[in-house]
Amino acid sequence: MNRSFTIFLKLIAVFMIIICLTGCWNRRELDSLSVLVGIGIDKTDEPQKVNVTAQIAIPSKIKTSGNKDESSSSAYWNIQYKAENVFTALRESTFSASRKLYIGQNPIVLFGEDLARDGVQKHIDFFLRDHEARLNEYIVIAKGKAGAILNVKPELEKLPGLNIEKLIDLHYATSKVISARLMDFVSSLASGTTSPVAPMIQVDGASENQKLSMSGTAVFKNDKLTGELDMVQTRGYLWVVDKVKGGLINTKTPNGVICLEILHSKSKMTAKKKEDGSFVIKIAINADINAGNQEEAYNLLLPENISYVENQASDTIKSEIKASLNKAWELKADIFGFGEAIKRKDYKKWESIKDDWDNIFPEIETELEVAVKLRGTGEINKFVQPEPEKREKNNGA
Amino acid sequence: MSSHVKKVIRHFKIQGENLNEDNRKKIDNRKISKGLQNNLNSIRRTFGPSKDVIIREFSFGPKHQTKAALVFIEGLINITVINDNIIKPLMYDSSFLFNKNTVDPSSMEIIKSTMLSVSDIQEAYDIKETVAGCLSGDVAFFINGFSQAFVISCKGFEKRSVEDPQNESVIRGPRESFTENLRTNTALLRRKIKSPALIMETMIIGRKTRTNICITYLMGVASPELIELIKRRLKNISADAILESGYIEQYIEDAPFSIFSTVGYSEKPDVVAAKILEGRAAIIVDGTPFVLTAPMLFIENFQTSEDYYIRTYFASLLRVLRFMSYAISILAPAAYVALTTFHQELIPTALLFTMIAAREGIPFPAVIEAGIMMVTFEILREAGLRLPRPVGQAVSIVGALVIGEAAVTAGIIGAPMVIVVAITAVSSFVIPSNIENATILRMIFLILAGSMGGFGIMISLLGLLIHLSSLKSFGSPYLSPIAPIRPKEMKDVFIRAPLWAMLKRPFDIAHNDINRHKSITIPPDSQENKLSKGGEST
Amino acid sequence: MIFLLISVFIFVALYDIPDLIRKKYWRELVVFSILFLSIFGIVLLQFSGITIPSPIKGVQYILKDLLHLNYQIL
Amino acid sequence: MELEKGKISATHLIFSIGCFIQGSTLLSAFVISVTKQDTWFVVLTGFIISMGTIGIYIALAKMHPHKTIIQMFEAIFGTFIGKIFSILYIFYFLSLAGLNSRDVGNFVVGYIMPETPIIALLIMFVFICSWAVRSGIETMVSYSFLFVVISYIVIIFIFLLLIGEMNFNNFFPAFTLPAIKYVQGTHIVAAIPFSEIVVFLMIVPCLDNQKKVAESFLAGLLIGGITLLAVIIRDIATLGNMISFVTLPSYETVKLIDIAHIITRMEVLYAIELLVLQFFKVSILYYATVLGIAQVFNLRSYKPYILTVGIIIISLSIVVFDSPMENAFWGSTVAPVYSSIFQLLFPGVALITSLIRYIFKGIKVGQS
Repeated sequence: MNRSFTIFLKLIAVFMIIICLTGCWNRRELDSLSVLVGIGIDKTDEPQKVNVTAQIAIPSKIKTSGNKDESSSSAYWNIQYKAENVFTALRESTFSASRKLYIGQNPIVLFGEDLARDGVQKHIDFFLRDHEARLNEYIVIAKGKAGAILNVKPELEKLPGLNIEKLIDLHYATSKVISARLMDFVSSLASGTTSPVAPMIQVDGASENQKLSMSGTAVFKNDKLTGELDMVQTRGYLWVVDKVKGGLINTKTPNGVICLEILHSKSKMTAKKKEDGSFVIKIAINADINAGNQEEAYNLLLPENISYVENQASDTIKSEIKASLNKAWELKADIFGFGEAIKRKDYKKWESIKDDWDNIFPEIETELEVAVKLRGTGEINKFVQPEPEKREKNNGA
Repeated sequence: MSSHVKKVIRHFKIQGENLNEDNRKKIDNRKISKGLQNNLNSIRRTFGPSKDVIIREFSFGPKHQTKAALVFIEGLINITVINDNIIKPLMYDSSFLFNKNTVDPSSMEIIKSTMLSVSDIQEAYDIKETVAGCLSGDVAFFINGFSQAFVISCKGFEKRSVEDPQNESVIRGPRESFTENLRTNTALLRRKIKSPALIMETMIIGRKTRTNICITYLMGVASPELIELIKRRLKNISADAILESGYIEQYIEDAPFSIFSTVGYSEKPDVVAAKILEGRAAIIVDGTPFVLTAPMLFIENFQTSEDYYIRTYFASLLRVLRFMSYAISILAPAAYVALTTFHQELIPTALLFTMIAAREGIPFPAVIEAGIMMVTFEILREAGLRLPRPVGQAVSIVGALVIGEAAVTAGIIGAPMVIVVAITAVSSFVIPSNIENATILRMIFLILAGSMGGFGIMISLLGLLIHLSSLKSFGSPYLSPIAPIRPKEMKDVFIRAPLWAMLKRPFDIAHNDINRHKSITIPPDSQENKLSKGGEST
Repeated sequence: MIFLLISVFIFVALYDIPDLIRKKYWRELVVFSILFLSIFGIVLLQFSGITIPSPIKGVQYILKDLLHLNYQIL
Repeated sequence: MELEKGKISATHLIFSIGCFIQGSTLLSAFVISVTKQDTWFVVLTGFIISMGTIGIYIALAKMHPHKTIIQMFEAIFGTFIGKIFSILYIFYFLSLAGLNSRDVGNFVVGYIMPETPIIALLIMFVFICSWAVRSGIETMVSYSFLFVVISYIVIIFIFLLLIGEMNFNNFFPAFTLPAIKYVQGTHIVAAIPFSEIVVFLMIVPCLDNQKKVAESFLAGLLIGGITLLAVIIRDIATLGNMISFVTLPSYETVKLIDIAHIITRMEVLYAIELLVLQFFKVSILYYATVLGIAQVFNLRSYKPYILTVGIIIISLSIVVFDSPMENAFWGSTVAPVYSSIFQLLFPGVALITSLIRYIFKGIKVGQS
């Protein structure tokens, strides 16, 4: 029993363990995967069944190397399956798909409008539970059928699913589209008072040159779709929840319309308690803007003109917010999280009014404070035209 | 059971050797007799039929009546010295030496002090000593009528001159390297460290090869226990042959079954000098340009001499780069296999599509694919190294074409795998001293990654960590400044701090004289500021 | 599977016992044998399909159902 | 008759204790499911409470220098009663080792490789731990610093990446739960990560400078406490009200990292950290079990028992719970009580007994 024997035993142990473990459980080669790049869920005629459209990427067709035959065929395959729930549908689609569906890279989950009206929570649960699915998938509500949305072939991208993801990623450009991750959506659901929201998407155009476009925001009451905000109301909503990251404001001035670009904004929503015990929601917004386009000469070098433009812009913002508030009141859906604000402010009071919140919310008072600052005029500081004195001369001549 | 059998076998072996050596010992232990022919016969019998042993008999003294003989081995000695400084003075100028027919013991002393114009002469009293002297390049000088002989040192065999280092090339730094000659090597070290505290102790190891070995260390800096330990281990070597320092390394290292070497080596005198100055001991072996240094820490693989010659920022960057490339060289294929076969959710979507497209239609699973590529690469590397240089080039070109182009186009190997293996290969060359262990580790990691994915990789990394931190090299923990942690020595691990900031030697090696600097040196610029300020005030 | 299990136990015995015998650690050998054989028995039962009660559940029963020292989950 | 000849420095003890506590921080769901967004407060109170229990350990270690907790009990209560306590402690360490290995198994099976049999994972994990234990305490603690540094780097890195996701409104409304929940939460925090360092009373005799016991324990507790607090604050701020729904809050938090779709999928960091820290924790508990067995039976070596105890740990962690749900129930309701018996009750009784002996008999028990 010398040292080398011990070493020998150790080696045997290691090999034994390795041999035992070459069961290779869970091993999937890359070419045995079918990567999902979008899931659409629709209502069917049968009450207990959903129609799931799974979009599978075909990687070998994504990289087209100038081959004309390949570029004509699409780089994805939409497989549809009807089943009791999403999980069953995805599993049972292996009846017709030769590779197991892989959800780990899925960027979006689309719900059809009809299905959303009936409630989405029972379909979302799978995405939270599955170990491969991620909490930052986007939730999108389709106007019409979700399956139809996934069938629209985009021009710039190869895969419709990734196309929709990029459309949502661009929400900061206008701030008229929202982005709702699974996480945000579920977090709202869990709060009990805040209504979840999700972007809506629709198909424009006739069958030949169809394109997708984002259109407003779907508002949920609990997990059921109740109404929608249009683009303007959407931005009003985003102002309140401090998610405006960019976008344009067109403002009227005495000399034509001026288009202002939002550089950045910061908003703060707090609940204040009045003497009589009711609450006021105070929304304070600070926005920095920049002149982006001017139609006629309006001198932005003059202080009074600057403050005029700023006031105009803040009025526009206020009107946008009011539009969204009115819509939310009308739907009785607290999309802004006013309830949460009150809860943070006075938990005991909140406990007493919690059950009656649906009735209190439409009556709630709000205070708007919008401070807009014009931060620049771009690369030129005046409307390009002859200098005033020259113009007078020219006029005189 | 097996140990018993071994013991018996060992017993027989030893007896057999004793029998063999008994005859020889009879001759060896013989004292030098007064009769010259007796001595020469003993010598002849010892060397047997070897033709390179030259016995030159001549006579000198008054009337040339004193018989004498020189015994040496051709090729090991400097023939001019023998001709001009031994034979010539004796034959021409020795007539006054001896009184007629008297053999006076004092005349031996006279010959030594007045006739032989060579520097190193020793007296020998038995045959064994003279034989040993002859074998190491000395000349044995027997005189009829004296029971002693001279062993005159006039070594003069062919040796290589000091050349550029072959393996450790540098951009900046000394270009000399050790040679096969022990004395040249010790001289190279002496020229670097001109201190009497640099001790060079010699030993002869190897019953047959009788290789000269020199233990070099800095007295007062190297810990006495370390030197004691090294000497003890060297004395325990009972091997018959020491042909290269690698032999010594395997006999004295702490962990012979580890894939990591716990004895360092270098062929550059400046590297060895730096290690001696940090409190290590160097073992110079005659016949090889590779000098061993001990103890060796894992971190030494990542430190090169050049790090200390160039500026600190770039040196630190290189350090980090070396750690990264070591990590890549052991982990890249395993990580690739684990990612593509177990954890696809960790690959970004666009990259995943590219990888799937590349793998489409590949017949092997990713592990096998990686294994094939790695084995092919190792074969190519070995072939390129061993073949004569021009053919080696051809081999690598053919290999690159076969692997890089043909295999991918034929759809046997995926292109990403080629990239991964290529990166692995290139990064394994960054640290040549780690190639051995990196190759083995890569294989182990690949197998575990193939069966258990990331969990397997983590388990094997933990195993690696345990193994590394349980290793010791001559009493110093192998992973020293990292585990056990020595916060002050982190200046020379992931970064290389300026030399004036590295005040201390590594604690685990030089704990009895830890200070590198005599006093705390301030950075040069602040010293100058002080000077200039002083100048202004006066 | 049983074969694998037995070979694992044989390996453990081969690995640890010779050292004890060589050093003449007889008391250690007795403790080792008791420990080794009992766990061998338990694992063998476990592998042949008999449910081994969890000791932690036993503790849970004592603390929760007998002594009522637990917190309530809500 | 020294069982363990290794000597460890105070620095290593500090970082080992810190690393040991960090091992539990990633599995914080037990307490989060109870106190939700107020968990940060519970961590602070738990920290303060456990300073008290650690005071007991320090006092015991000071009164009985160069003794492990098992030798202490034999010195205090005599051989027979001492051995009963010792066997209970061995069971405690063993059960903790089993539970923690099971946590690793549950994580890997539940989140990374669901089709893998848990026994395969446990065999590998415990094999690695047994390797560590065999290499001796000196080696085991030597990489603690590395682990602490790695986990701090990972935590800071993740914190920076998640700053955009954090919303500090998630901490409000604060203190709305019934008071019993805070008591329960404090108890869980004090019992499950913090006071588990009672196991280090098995290692303290190896400390080269026995005067530094108190500093080492408190500094280690601080390292672990800061980590736990940082992780809890990060998770609450990021996940908000979702935190009480998810099974592993830290894991889901890390999964949310997404910076421009480029820096994303960082959960691998969490998995690495969990494995490394749990490896350290289990190997310390494993070592304590093996050393305890050797000391109870007055054996001259603990090394022969390592593999056998390893098999016990594997077998225990397979039978211990049928599912993670049972584990979670145990963790948030019974485990704090169970742990407190060994963390507070027994050491407290031991301390009082030895104090009484010290006062009345005027002899120091430690000197026997």
